[in-house]
Amino acid sequence: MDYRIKIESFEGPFDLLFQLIEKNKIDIYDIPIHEIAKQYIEHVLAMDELNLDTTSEFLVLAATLLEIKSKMLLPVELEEGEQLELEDADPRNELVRKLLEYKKYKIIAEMFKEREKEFFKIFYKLKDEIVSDENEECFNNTTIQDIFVSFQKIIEKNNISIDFRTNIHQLKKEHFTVDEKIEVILDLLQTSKTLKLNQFFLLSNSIGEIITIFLAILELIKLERITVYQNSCFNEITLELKVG
Amino acid sequence: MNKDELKGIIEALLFAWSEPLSIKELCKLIDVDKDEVEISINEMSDEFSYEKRGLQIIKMEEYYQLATKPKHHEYIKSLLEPKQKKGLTRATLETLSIIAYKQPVTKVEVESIRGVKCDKSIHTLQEKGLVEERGRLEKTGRPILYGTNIYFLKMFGLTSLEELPEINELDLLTETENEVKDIFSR
Amino acid sequence: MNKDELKGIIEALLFAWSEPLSIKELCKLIDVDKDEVEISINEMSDEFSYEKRGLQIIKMEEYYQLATKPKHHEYIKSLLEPKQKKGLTRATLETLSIIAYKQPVTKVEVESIRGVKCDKSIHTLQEKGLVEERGRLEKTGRPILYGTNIYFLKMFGLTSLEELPEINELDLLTETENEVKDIFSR
Repeated sequence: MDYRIKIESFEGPFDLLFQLIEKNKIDIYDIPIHEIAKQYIEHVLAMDELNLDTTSEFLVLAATLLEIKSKMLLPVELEEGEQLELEDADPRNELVRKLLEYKKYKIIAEMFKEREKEFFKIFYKLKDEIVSDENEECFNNTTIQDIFVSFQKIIEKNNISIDFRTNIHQLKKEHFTVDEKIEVILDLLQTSKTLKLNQFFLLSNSIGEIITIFLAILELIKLERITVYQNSCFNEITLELKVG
Repeated sequence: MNKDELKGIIEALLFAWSEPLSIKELCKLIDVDKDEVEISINEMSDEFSYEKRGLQIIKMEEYYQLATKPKHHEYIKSLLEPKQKKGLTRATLETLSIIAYKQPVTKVEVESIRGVKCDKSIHTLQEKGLVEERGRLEKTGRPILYGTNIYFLKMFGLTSLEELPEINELDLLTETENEVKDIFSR
Repeated sequence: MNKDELKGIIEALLFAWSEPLSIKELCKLIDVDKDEVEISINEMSDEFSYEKRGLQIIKMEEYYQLATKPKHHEYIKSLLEPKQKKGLTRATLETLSIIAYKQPVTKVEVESIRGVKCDKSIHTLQEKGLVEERGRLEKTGRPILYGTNIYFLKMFGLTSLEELPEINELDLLTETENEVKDIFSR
């Protein structure tokens, strides 16, 4: 069985990396790449085992971390008089820049979440339907096609799904009675001697009808008008008129 | 709660509901006496007319509703969409098509689909005898269910509702939606 | 037309339209200057809050809309059906934040900041009507540019994009997240 365990959710690779940095209380300017890369990759592997979608984006960042790690292991050889370019100075710089930019929007997103809650408290009203008085409605030129096109446009505009069976269900009054069904069953058995139980049910249109038929059969058994038998387990059930 | 606060709450409730709201309901919602609500609404009505406000409170027996004043009708009328030459207005056509396809359906549902209040167009359709009430929904407010009737079929030359042109959901997906679907099916 | 009359007409129009109405449209409908309308609306806003009215005028750039006040939320909430106002997910909010601050911006740019594909969240934002296309960038592939619109301002209670809190990058560097949050409350 494919079961899933809910783990912390990450909005993306930066989010995961960020949470690791925060969990480890790391100075973002001095990330111990070796340790963080190890933890990050462990997480990504765990996601894989849990059958979560390990998207390529997570793997890209894993590769980046490993690249930074290897760069940091290599000694930087400087020719005499050569100045270090900022980017070369620390292979982590680019990553830090990206992380900080991401963090900025993460914080903004949280602020938006708060504001969203606050401004959900404001209510608006529906637009009034403004109809001109002298606008005598006239159906002369309206066809069923107009109605069809109009509805189709509304659906397209509002992006709603067309569930015709909406949330309203009409209950139809069932017109079956046990007495009626007893008559029907007896009639049928008069003509064909034996009948399979399934045949009755196949003829019915609703659960209500099936139940009524079943009650009628029980009633007939009780009244000893019919016998019911089954040749073997799970075999079909046969109804037969009782003689005498 | 002081009186100004009470008036503010009443105004907010009438605005948000935008249908007739009973005084009983108002008392229950705000948790104050009927007398207090009644006095406040009367005062508000006076203030609304004295201060030349754009709104008025309409009283219908025990029900109240916020509405615009008749004298502003000329301005409001210009907000309405361009008139169509002969035939149904778009408003009425839209309402009729929603009722035809989604029946039985409540006014609120039609309004939530159109995004506009639909009292007038439903009234027109009832008046023209194309739409009729079909019982009520067993939930708060027991809203009326609307459906089309045989005159509707007759007018549009249908023998039954099954003859309404079928709407194919797949055709309705826009390009972007299909693109998004592609992403997920990858 | 005196000022009170003008205010009355503005109120009636905003009430009937119920959706954001532009100042341009208002001027055209009433046939008065932009300045006059603007002054009246500002005065109305003040009066609405001073008189503890139940309504307020929401301003979104050049658009105005009538709405209730947050403080009456508790009363209205119980009146309106518990329509689930679902908030945006964190992923969608992240995408929205980037678009809001960096607009007009391409999908690729948003994705490079978030580090993940953003097709789905951009689609959601477009569907909710908060984000819209703003032409294309004149470079290879002519990527679509995205920006926010007035419904974005409305949803987060901003009157214009200038009201977006400024983020000082330096503040982000050293402070803990809670301290950074204080920036916004200033």
